[in-house]
Amino acid sequence: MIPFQFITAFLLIFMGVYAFLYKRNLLKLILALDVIDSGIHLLLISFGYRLENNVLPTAPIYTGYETVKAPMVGPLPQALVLTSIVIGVCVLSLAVALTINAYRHYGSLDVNKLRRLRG
Amino acid sequence: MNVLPFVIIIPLLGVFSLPLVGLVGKKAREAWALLISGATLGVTSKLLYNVWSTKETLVYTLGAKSPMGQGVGFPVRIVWEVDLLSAIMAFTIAFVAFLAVAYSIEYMRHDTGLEKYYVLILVLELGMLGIVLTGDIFNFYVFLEIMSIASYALVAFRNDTWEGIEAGIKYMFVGSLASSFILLGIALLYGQYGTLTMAYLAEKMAANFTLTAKIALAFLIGGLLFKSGAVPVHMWLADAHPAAPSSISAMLSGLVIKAGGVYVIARIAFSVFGMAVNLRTLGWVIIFFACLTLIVGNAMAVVQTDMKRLLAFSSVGQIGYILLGLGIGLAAYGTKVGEIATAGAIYHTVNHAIMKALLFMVAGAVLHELGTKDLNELSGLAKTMPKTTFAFIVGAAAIIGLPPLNGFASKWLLYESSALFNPFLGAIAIIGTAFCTAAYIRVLYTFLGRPSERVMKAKEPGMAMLLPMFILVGAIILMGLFPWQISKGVMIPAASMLANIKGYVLAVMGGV
Amino acid sequence: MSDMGLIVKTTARATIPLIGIFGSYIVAHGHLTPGGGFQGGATIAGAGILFLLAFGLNEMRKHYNHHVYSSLEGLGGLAFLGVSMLGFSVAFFYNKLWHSGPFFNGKPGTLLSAGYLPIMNLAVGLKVFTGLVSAMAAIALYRRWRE
Amino acid sequence: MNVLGMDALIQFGILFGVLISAYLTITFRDLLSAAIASAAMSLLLSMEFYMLHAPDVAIAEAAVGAGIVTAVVVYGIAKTERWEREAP
Repeated sequence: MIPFQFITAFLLIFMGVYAFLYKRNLLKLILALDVIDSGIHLLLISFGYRLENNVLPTAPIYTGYETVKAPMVGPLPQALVLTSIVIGVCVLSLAVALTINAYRHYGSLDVNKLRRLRG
Repeated sequence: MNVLPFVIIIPLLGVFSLPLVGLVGKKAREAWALLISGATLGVTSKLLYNVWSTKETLVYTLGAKSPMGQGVGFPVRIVWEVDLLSAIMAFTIAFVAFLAVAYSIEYMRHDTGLEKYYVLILVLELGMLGIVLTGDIFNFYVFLEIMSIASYALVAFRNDTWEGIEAGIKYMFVGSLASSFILLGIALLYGQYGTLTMAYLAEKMAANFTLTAKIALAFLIGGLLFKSGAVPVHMWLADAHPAAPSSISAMLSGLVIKAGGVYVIARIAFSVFGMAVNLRTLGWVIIFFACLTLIVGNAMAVVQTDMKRLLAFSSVGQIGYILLGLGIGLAAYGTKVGEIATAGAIYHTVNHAIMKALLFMVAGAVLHELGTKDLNELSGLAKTMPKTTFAFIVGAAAIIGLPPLNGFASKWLLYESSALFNPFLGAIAIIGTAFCTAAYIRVLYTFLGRPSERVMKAKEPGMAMLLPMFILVGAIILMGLFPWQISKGVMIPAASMLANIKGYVLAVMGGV
Repeated sequence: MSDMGLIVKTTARATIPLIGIFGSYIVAHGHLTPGGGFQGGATIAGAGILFLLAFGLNEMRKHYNHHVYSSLEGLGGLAFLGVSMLGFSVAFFYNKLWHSGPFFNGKPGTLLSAGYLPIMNLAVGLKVFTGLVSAMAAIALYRRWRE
Repeated sequence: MNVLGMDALIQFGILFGVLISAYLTITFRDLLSAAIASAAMSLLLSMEFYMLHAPDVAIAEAAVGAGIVTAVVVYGIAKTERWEREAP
């Protein structure tokens, strides 16, 4: 059952990169970055969810403070994904702010219109 | 008292307290930013002295009962790991950042939104310091993003001009894609090996090097080449660096592409993948990109008419030299040539940070006084701004590599090692320098030419702008007086500590 | 974007306090149940954004002061840094309050436990809430571009 | 085994929904619809994170992905324009 998540994650990353390369609308590019990040998050979380001897692992926070009996999910990738989500929302807010500014200057959201600088 | 955590604590304190201090007044805010960056400089110089005098890798484990020293045991906690290369980088970062803050007090006086500006410049410094200190690969990603977000915002800081916005958007989208690639590489490494501490990762990787790790290495190197502005993907750099305010351009060109790009390539190639991957192949891959970068960057610099754009392309070219040294150091790992090349790369990193910061500050002074950076309108600047022109001459001579200045020593190390390694590479390096010389001679010719009317009305910038420039001039001349002492005493040990992969791993794992 | 209709306003009036209470619960119980400073702060900020969307920018201006919010954000950060410095005699980020603090050292699993973690959650929650609301207000304050 | 199969079935459904909404996110020409599809993707993804026993991440993804990100993007659309222009 684990392959589902991996396949989905790689498809999400692939779709995001495709949209990033072939779309020209700035807000669409921002959404494409969001899709790429979601794919990486799903990949990381599924790395932490290891199936051992056909027993489903549980999160330590569900079982309370007494000794954990079932195998634990990896807590490290969850911390990583949380951090990554925080970073993602920062980047996204900044990108939207810049996009609004660019629209004020160029009157368009088209990437190809942003060609006034040479190079 | 251990100084290592203060390198992060002091800028963090500055960042958090700046909104509160800003309520007092404008002057208090500037003084506080200057004080914080000065204190960081002091702490990093102490750190550099400590590491240099003991020649040992410092390890600091966050939140542990005994943070210092060896033997992390079960490596889950975040580790800060400082060897001589990290300490040198940290000192350079704090030095240039301090001067940039001092410079921007006068340079940015007429801008609005300065409370954000000083917060962002300290965040940028914090991110770079974190990158060079950390020994944990995800913590590195976090600091990289802190640095990147601050620099996106600073490039687009003047959001009433289309130039800044366009450059900021290009930089931001390219940089975010590169960051996603780096995160994907880190995720694959975690999925394969189940750890994120660099040293433990290196140990596990040496035992079992799989295809997944190779793919992860490709993603990491690709993303980092994006970030450092190597040639196939250098276009954002030539837009972003000229569009930023000049004090920020000095930091972006001098520090960001090195701390976030070249330093991390060196750290990952040597310390993480060093024991597993075939270093010769990896080295040749980096050499390939380096030669491309070197030729294209310097050649493009010749044809520019915009002064800051010329400097930005020159930065691309100089990154080529640094990558060349690094690549030879990897390809000739374990030999004397490799050590010299790595030392040359480290030395050139420091030198280029100082020189390019000086040159961008000069460009900023010209822009501040004359309102233009078009080279066609700047002829005869030497008549009305002699001190600024003198600073520019020193910086240009140093970046070309004239003997009495600091650029000569590092470039000589690079020429020597590349010629010994493969004469063809030496020839390419010389060709790059020829282009570089042409570009700077052209600017000098303009400055010393017949004065135009517009230039005659100019005057020297104020003392607060001249002083940081002359401190950098002094640093260039001082480092030029003792080139071989510095390279023997500091750079060669740094290179040998970087090449000593086992030592880096053992410092954390405690001889397991 | 101006304010919305009566139905949205009435619903928002009813739900904003509930969202705020839920977010505060997530922040306060961060060390016991899933969640923590960031999640709770983002949830409360969601309430703020709902306010902004439902009542419009003019109403928001009456309740939003940029200086207050950025100062509070700085205070949250300083509190985080200060708490992480408490155990500095041992190590940066060492949990000094655990086992030896005046409070927050109760039986594990109760609210007053886990040393410095509840304080950190509060600090992070404050910082995230103020930061996200400030960012949202900054974006909303842009004038619409016209030809 | 029964529990395992049930679990797998639910996850399969959720992931299928994630893929569909991601596809819609990148293909809709109406940016508002794309933003809503992205919110749906985040919501389904947070369910999937819950199924994978990552409750912290699930809460964060729901609060951020479905709440704040959507609001920010919708504000961006309100300040600019709603339709992605056709390729010339």
